[in-house]
Order: sequence, then C-alpha cells, then structure tokens
Amino acid sequence: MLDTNWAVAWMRASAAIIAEQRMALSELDRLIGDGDHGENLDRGFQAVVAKLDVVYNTPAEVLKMVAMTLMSVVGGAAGPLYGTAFLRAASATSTAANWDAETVAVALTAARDGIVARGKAELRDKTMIDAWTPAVEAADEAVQNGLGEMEVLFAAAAAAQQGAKDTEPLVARKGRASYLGERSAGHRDPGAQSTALLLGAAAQTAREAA
Amino acid sequence: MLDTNWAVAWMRASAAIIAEQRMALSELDRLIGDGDHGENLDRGFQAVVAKLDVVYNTPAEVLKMVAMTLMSVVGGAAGPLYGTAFLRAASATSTAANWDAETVAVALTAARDGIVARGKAELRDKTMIDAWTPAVEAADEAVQNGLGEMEVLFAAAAAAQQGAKDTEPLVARKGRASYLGERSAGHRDPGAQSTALLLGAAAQTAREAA
Amino acid sequence: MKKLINDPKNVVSESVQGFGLAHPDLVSIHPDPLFISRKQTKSNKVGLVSGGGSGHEPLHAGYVGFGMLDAAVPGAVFTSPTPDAIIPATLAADSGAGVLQIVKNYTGDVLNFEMAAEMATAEGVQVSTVLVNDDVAVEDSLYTAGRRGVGGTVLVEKIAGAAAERGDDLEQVTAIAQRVNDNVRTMGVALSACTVPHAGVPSFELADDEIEIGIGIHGEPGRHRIPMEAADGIADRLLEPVLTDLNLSAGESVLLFVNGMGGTPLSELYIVYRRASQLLAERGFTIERSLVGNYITALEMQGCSISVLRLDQELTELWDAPVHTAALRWGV
Amino acid sequence: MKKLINDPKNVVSESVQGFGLAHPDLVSIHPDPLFISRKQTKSNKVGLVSGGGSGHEPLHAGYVGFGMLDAAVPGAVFTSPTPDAIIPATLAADSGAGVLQIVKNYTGDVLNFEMAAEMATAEGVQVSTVLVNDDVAVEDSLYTAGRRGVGGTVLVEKIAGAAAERGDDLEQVTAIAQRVNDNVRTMGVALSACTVPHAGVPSFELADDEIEIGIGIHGEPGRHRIPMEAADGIADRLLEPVLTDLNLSAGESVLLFVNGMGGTPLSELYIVYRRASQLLAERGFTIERSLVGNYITALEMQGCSISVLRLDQELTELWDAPVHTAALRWGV
Ligand SMILES: Nc1ncnc2c1ncn2[C@@H]1O[C@H](COP(=O)(O)OP(=O)(O)O)[C@@H](O)[C@H]1O
Ligand SMILES: Nc1ncnc2c1ncn2[C@@H]1O[C@H](COP(=O)(O)OP(=O)(O)O)[C@@H](O)[C@H]1O
Ligand SMILES: [Mg+2]
Ligand SMILES: [Mg+2]
Ligand SMILES: [Mg+2]
Ligand SMILES: [Mg+2]
Repeated sequence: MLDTNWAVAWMRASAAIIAEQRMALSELDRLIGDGDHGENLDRGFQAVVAKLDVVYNTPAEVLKMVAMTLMSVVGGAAGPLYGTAFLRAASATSTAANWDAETVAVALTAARDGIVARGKAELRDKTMIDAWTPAVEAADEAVQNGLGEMEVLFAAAAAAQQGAKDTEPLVARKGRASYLGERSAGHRDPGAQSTALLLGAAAQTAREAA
Repeated sequence: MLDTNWAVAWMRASAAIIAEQRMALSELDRLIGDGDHGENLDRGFQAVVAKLDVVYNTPAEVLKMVAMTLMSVVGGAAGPLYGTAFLRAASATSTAANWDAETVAVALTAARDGIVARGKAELRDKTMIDAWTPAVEAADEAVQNGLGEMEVLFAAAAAAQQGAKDTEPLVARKGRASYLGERSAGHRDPGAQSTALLLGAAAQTAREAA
Repeated sequence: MKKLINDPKNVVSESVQGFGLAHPDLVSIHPDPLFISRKQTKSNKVGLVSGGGSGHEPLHAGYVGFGMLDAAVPGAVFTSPTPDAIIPATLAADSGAGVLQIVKNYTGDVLNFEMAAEMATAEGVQVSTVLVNDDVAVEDSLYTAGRRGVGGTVLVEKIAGAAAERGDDLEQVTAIAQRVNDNVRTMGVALSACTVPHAGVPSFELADDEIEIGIGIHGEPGRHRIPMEAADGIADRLLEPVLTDLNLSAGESVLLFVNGMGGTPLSELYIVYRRASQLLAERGFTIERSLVGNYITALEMQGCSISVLRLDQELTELWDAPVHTAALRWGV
Repeated sequence: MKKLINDPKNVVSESVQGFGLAHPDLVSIHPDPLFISRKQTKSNKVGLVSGGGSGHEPLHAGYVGFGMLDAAVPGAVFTSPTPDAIIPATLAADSGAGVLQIVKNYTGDVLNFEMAAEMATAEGVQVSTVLVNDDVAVEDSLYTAGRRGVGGTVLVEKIAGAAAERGDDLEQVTAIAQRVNDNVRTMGVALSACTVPHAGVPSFELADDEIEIGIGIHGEPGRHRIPMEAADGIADRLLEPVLTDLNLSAGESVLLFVNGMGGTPLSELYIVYRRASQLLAERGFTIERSLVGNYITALEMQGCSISVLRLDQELTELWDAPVHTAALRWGV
C-alpha cells in the first residue's frame, strides 16, 4: 500500500523530473504555444518541494497542499488544471491513510474529471486529457485484472506516455495551440507530456517504496 | 571669361557628380556624422536642376537661385552653409555678366567668408572650411601669378581636394562629428569632400566652356 | 537578447515597483501576492478588476485610476496571474457594489479568473465577468479556444470604467462592457518577434522579408505569413476582416484605434492610421474618435493592430468621460 | 529593415498627415512647406515654435496644443527643417506678442532656425531663441559643437508653454525656458541602433553584448562603449554624470524623467525608473514630479535616457498647469 511517505517521495520525484525536462517542455510549448510550460511547472514544483518538510498524515493532505501551491504559483492554463486535478484527487481519497490499487484508480479518475470540468476539453483536442484519459482507462483495466497499486501506476504511466506521443498528429482545438489550426499538427502537446512525466514519477516512487 | 551659360553648366555638373557620389558622401557622414550628407545635397541639387530652364542674365542670378534652393531644400548643417556661400558669392559678383580670374577669386573668398560667418568654424576644425580655405588661397595665388579663370578654378579645385584629404587625421571640433572626439580621426569630412566635388565641377565646366 | 532588466526572475516585480514609485498619487502596490490597486475610490462604486500576463504594458496597471480600473493583477510575462493574487485584488476593488472582472479570452486567464471568482464569491463579493474576444484573426471559434482578447480590452476598460464612475450598478456596468466587446474587432501584424526575458530567445521566427498577419499579443501565430509589404497594403489587410466581421452600415460612427506592439515608432503608427482612416472614409463611415499609440503591447515586438469600435451616443459619452490613469488621461 | 512605411521618401509627410487626421481638434497641417500649427489660440499670447529632424516622435508635433507649442516644424528624418518652413510656422505662431523658438543645439537646427529668425524679424515678428543643450554625454563643449538638446526639450516646451499660456511676455517666457534648460541634465544609452528609412541600414553598429553610454537621439556616439550590463548598473552610469553636472544640494526637489528611445518596452523604463528613484532618495533628493515613457525617441532604437530637472515652486506650478496636446495631457 502507498502511504504518505510515498506521496511525498512522488512529489520530490515530480519536481526533479520537471526540473530536468523544463527546457524540453518549454520547447514543445514554444512550437505550438507560448513557450512557458516547463518554466511554469518548474516554478510550481519548486514551491511544492519547499513545503514538503512539514508533517502530513495522509496522501490526500499532501495532494491538497500540492493543489493549492500549483494553483497559486503556476498560472497559465496548466496551473488551474493541475491544481483542480490534485484537489479532486485529494477529495476523492481523503479518508485513505494508505492507497491500494483501487484508491489509485479512484484518484486518477477524479483528477481527470476535474480537468475536464475546468477545461472542457474532449479526447483528441490535443491537450493533457489525451494523456489522462488513456491513463485512467489503463488503471481501471489493471485494477480489474487484480494488479497491485504499483502495477496500476505503471500501466497508467505507460498509457499516458503513449497518449502524449499520440497527440503529435492531432490538430489542437483547445488552449493556445488551437490558434495554430492545422499548423499545430506534427508537434507533441506539452501538457500531455508533463502529465506522462508526473505519472511516471508516481510509478517510479511506488517501485522504490515497495 | 565665364558667362551665365557656364554657371548653368556648372550647376548641372554639380548635380551630376553629387548624384553619382551620393552614397559615398553619405557613407563618409555615416562614419562620423548621421549619414545623410549625400542624400541632403542630392535632394538639393535635384531641386536646383529643376530650376535651370528659365533664363538667367548673370552668373550671380544663377547662384542666387542656387542659394535659395539649397537653403530651403537641403536642411541640416550643409543647407544653410552652402546656401550662405552661394548667396555671398552672388552678392559679391552681382554686377559681373562675365567672370574673369579675379571675379572667380572674389566669389570664392565671399563664399568661404559666408560659411565662416554662419558656422564659426576655424581651420583644422575638420569641416568644409578645410577645403574652402586652401581653395581660396590657391585661387588668390593663381590670380597673382596672372593665370586665367579656368586655371584659377583648377588650382582652387585641386587645393580643395587636397584639403579634403587632409581632414582625415583631424579631430572634429564643429558639427556633428565633434561628438565623436578622438574617434573622428581617421575619416574624411563629408562636407570638405562635397566642397571639392563642387569646385571640381566648376573647373571641368570651365574647361568645356573654353 | 539585450534588455534593460536585472535578473529575468524579477522583471515583473521590479517594473511594478518602479510603476508604483512613479505614480504614488494614483496607485498602491501590494507586493505579495502582487497586485496594483487604485489609491482613491468612492464607496459603493462597482469595482473593475483586470489582469493577465505581463509584457503588454501599459495594460493593465497603466489603466488603474479614476474612470477606469480599481485593481490590476499582473502575472509573469505572458503568463496569467493566479487566483491567490486575483482574489485579494477583487476584494480590494469591492466597495460594496460588486466587482466586474475584465478577462482577455485565453484559457489560462479564463481559468484563473474563474477560480478566483468562485472563491471571492464564497467570501461574499458579488462578481461578474466579461470575456474580451475581439481578435478576428482566429477564424473558427468552434474549433479553437475562441477569439483572443487584444486591443479591444483597452476600450472595454475605459468605457466600463466610466459607466462605473457615473454610478451604474454591476449589471449595468457588465452590460456596457459586454456591449463594447460585442462592437469591437481587432487584427494585428508582426514585423518582428519579441523575446520573453526568462526564455532569452525570440518566441517565433520571421524571415527578413516576412510578416505575420493576424499575430496575437504573445506572438501567437495569426492567419498567414506573407512577404513584407508597404504600410498601406498591410493596413488594408488588417482592416478588411475587421470591417467584414463588424458588419458596419454606411453612415455609422466608429472609434479607430491604431495600437503599437511596443517596438514600432509612433510615426509609423500614424502612417497606418492615415491609410485606415482613408479606407473608412471611402466606405462611408465616420471616425468620431481615435486613439493612436502603444496601449497594449507585446514586449518589444515590431508591429501594430487596428481596432474599430462601433459607437453610439452613450458609448461616445462614456469614452469622453474624464479618466485619470498613468497611461490614459483626459478631462481631469 | 522592416518598417510600417510606404515609399521612404514620403514617411514624414504621410505620418504628419495621419497625425492631422487623428487629431483634427488639436492641430492643422500645412503641407507645403510642411508645418503643424495649433488649432485654437488666443491673441496676444507669446507663440512657441519648435522643430527639428523627424524620427523623434511624439516630439515636436505631439506637443502642439494648449499649454505647449503653437507650431512645430518637422524636417526630414534626422535632418533639421529649412527656413522656408520655419518662417511660415513662426508667422503662424505669432499672435502679436512675439515668438520663442525652442531649438535643440545641433549645428543644422541652430543654423536653419537662425536664418529663419532673421527673416521673420525682417517681416516684423519679434523672435527670441532658446537653445536646449542638456546632454551631459558631450563632455568638453569648448572643443565640440556644444552639448546636444535631448530629453530636456520636452520639459522646456511644457514649462515655457505654461508660462506663455498664463500671459507672460516674450522676455519672461524666454527667461523661463532658459531657466528650465539651465536646470536640466540628461544622459542616454543605446542597446541597439536605429535605421533611417531612406538609408536602409542601421546608423551604427553595436555588437550583441555591447551598449553605447551617452548616445544621442540620432544614434550619435556617446562617451564610451561598454559590455552589456544589468539595468540598475546602467541607470547608475546615466544618473551619476547627470547629478554631478547638475550639482544638486541635498533636500532639493527634482523632476525625474525616464524616456524611452522608441524600441524599449515601457516595463523596462519602469525598471530603470525604480533604480533611478532609489539613487535619488539615497542622495537625499526629493522627487516631486515624474515622467516615464516614449517622449523623445530615435526611431526604433532600444535604449533610454534619464533627465533630472531641478524644481522650484514656480517651475513645479508651471509643470502642473493644464496641457492638452496629442502626447501630453492633463488638467483639461
Ligand atoms: N481547455 C483545456 N483543457 C485541458 N488542457 C488544456 C486546456 N487548455 C490547455 N491545456 C493544456 O495546457 C497546456 C499548456 O499549459 P501552459 O503552457 O502552462 O499554459 P499557457 O497555454 O497558458 O501558457 C497545453 O499543452 C494543454 O495540455
Ligand atoms: N560649424 C560648421 N562650419 C562649417 N562647416 C560645418 C559646420 N558644421 C558642420 N559643417 C559641415 O557640414 C557637414 C555635414 O553636413 P550634413 O551632413 O548635411 O549636416 P548634418 O550634420 O546636419 O547632418 C560636415 O561634414 C561639415 O563639413
Ligand atoms: Mg504555455
Ligand atoms: Mg549629416
Ligand atoms: Mg503562458
Ligand atoms: Mg543630418
């Protein structure tokens, strides 16, 4: 079962991978947006890390702090979207001190639904939803197949990564990239890519916790 | 003797050589000024040419028209300076229907004195005066040696050309180039160069008139 | 990249500090979270709040003051501000009659203002929102995030500000703001790109002989790239879709607004104004009011935008009403 | 070179035409010879005329109107206007009380205005002249054409304009203008060069990591080239010689003017303003008034200048007096 320490470790790993990929994410955004996605998220996760040293009692407490921090520090489209995602995940799992496989799936579904509620994107609009929805579906399937929490996260992360890759041929219909119309095809969506990185960090830290 | 037709031919030749050297003059000015000297003079002499088709009775009438035109079309430092020069030359020679050698020297002296009165430059300030004053001195000497008007003009033109060349090592103390201080050394003064061109045109057309 | 800045991280905070030092009679600066509020305001006036990414100066801080905004919330350069700054700005702007949020239609701005509005409402402030979306360069809004808010924003802020100042209630001020938005269209052009300080490289690339028609104020792409043209031709290309979309009838009165993107000399804006006003006259429209200058910029981008606002008597009166801000001032 | 222009030959005339179309309530345009005159003026007010090469917009046409200039004479870009335009402008500005010519100290401007003054005097107009020479970058005026007129020109025009408006006679207005000039010092910096339209190539070359301290408003060289620095360091380098030369005593009041050269975003000017105002405060000077923006430019040059004007009560009152021009407006 994944405990509060895992949630903290996940956020440290997220901050590390976002910092490492900062330039790459911004470059994706420069090609079809305004080139700040890596910068924005990096600022946000640095602020998250600065708040990880206090004591948290549940993963939900950690995620709630993450939500509030990202909302107030990231800005742009991604700030409210990720903020809402983490807030919904926290609310949906608030009673659980430890996450089992099912809780993981519940959290991912709540996060995805939050993003859709806020941003109204549909699948194949070339947004982070194109990473989140495959991840949720893969997680659900893994739970149904009786896999454990770590395997559920790996399935979700892999699906998100594939989803991010699959945004490349799409024409954007939401967010800044939509102004490009047909010219947005041929580039990966930065938000879908950052989603894949965050879920990848969740899976990696689950393995290390196991 | 140099008549009104010569004065008209001189102005046409001046306009032609200024047009030809427009870029070169502006390049000199770009190096130590603001890069418009060729442009300004070319605009001025084009306007002069447009007024050459009416009938003039004396060289002085031609020069007066040139003065008024340059003053109202050239602008910058060179407009009033050349304007004053031609105006003074016209006044000093107003009675002469034909110019002999002495009249040529009188005209050049009046022109130079007009520029000094307006611009208050001294010799070796790196201005057009450094072409005009050698020209005046050479003309005076040629008259004293009993040479004819064409030879006087050739002597003046040659001295002006040498004077322009001799401005190269000087540090400017008047006009825009003076802001450069020591950095103005090593470049020829554009106004001295245009003076040499105008006097050169005077001599050439005198030869053709002869 | 050469800029008059210190650490790129501090460009917004230092610039806003300087702004506060230069205009102590007009504004107060709240450093953390960062927002700008109007110094004197009467009670029971509808409050106006706007904000968005920085880099468009004088928008929005330059429009805080009598007859215009009560608070402005600057985000990082080209990045919308966050709810934790928008909320206190909204509370500061409320003098009991509620607050209108004027939001440029970009996903980031819309989402952050929306969250802030929810939270401010929860704290008891009446909040309404107008989304400015005047940029005709974005053609089909069914398949996009919708039209962007550009030059029209300045006009919405001025005219809604005057309505609030004369005592309209929140519903009325909101309706006026919406009416301005519904009657203004804009299109822009870029001759060169701009460089976001922390990025350090130009946001996009334009060849020496190319221009981008329909550019956004963050350097987002427009309708198409074309070879460089004379100013008159460019003015025609910008104005034509504006007029088509606005669907003016001959004889109608308009406000013509030629806006510089930051790196274009004022003299060139007047060359564009000249052609635009000729074209409007040819079509039988009357230019009642005009505005020419750098009012909503994209850092040091070279280029301009043309906005046309359909005027009626009330909008004209509200436009003429006194205003006293750092960047727009008359009648007082 | 990409510019929003048509034929380079027509940039000045078309821009001035556009200016006239945009501000028909303020100015009349006289096309040939080209000058701009104020629409309404009272009789028996001292007339103010200024002018110079174009490319410094909004200077001077932008300052024609109530409380400032009566006529402006734009030359070709960076080239002083000629007497045949200055003379009718001077006659138009005369309403019986004589005319003050405000001339920036460049050889070309000085000579052309001097000739025009002689001729206007011959036509019976009383003419006086103030040469503005506030640029401390030119160090030793014994061996140069003297200090150049730069940012201080705007302040001279505003304050002398107010003196004329309140009814001062020619001698008094001239004395006020001279007093402003004697008490203002300026220094500028260029981060990039500008390109004169008919030249088509940059007026000078600056490497990617170089700036020119002491630049003139035509891109004339300054004191020295140095490697690029942070804004605070640049502000110090500009302000230090200004303060040294102005020889202020602690406790004195000043107007601080941070001016953009045309291609620098307003946000950066405020960053410079911030540092300059800190430095003035450290030295014990009081900033009574401020001005920040693009008021005297060098086409699209990137850079700025800092001017400091020593204020006394009368100058402050005249600065505050109502002004209504295209580029400067308050109190009306
Ligand atoms: N309406 C939306 N729904 C879901 N995701 C969105 C939406 N709009 C934008 N995004 C995501 O946000 C990402 C851009 O984030 P970011 O660059 O931080 O914001 P901004 O576009 O404001 O600069 C896009 O790559 C996309 O994945
Ligand atoms: N005070 C002066 N006396 C004589 N000649 C001068 C003076 N000032 C400038 N000049 C001449 O004028 C020339 C520059 O002319 P021009 O480029 O047309 O004017 P501007 O400097 O106004 O652009 C200089 O090369 C110099 O020869
Ligand atoms: Mg982005
Ligand atoms: Mg020159
Ligand atoms: Mg952004
Ligand atoms: Mg010149």
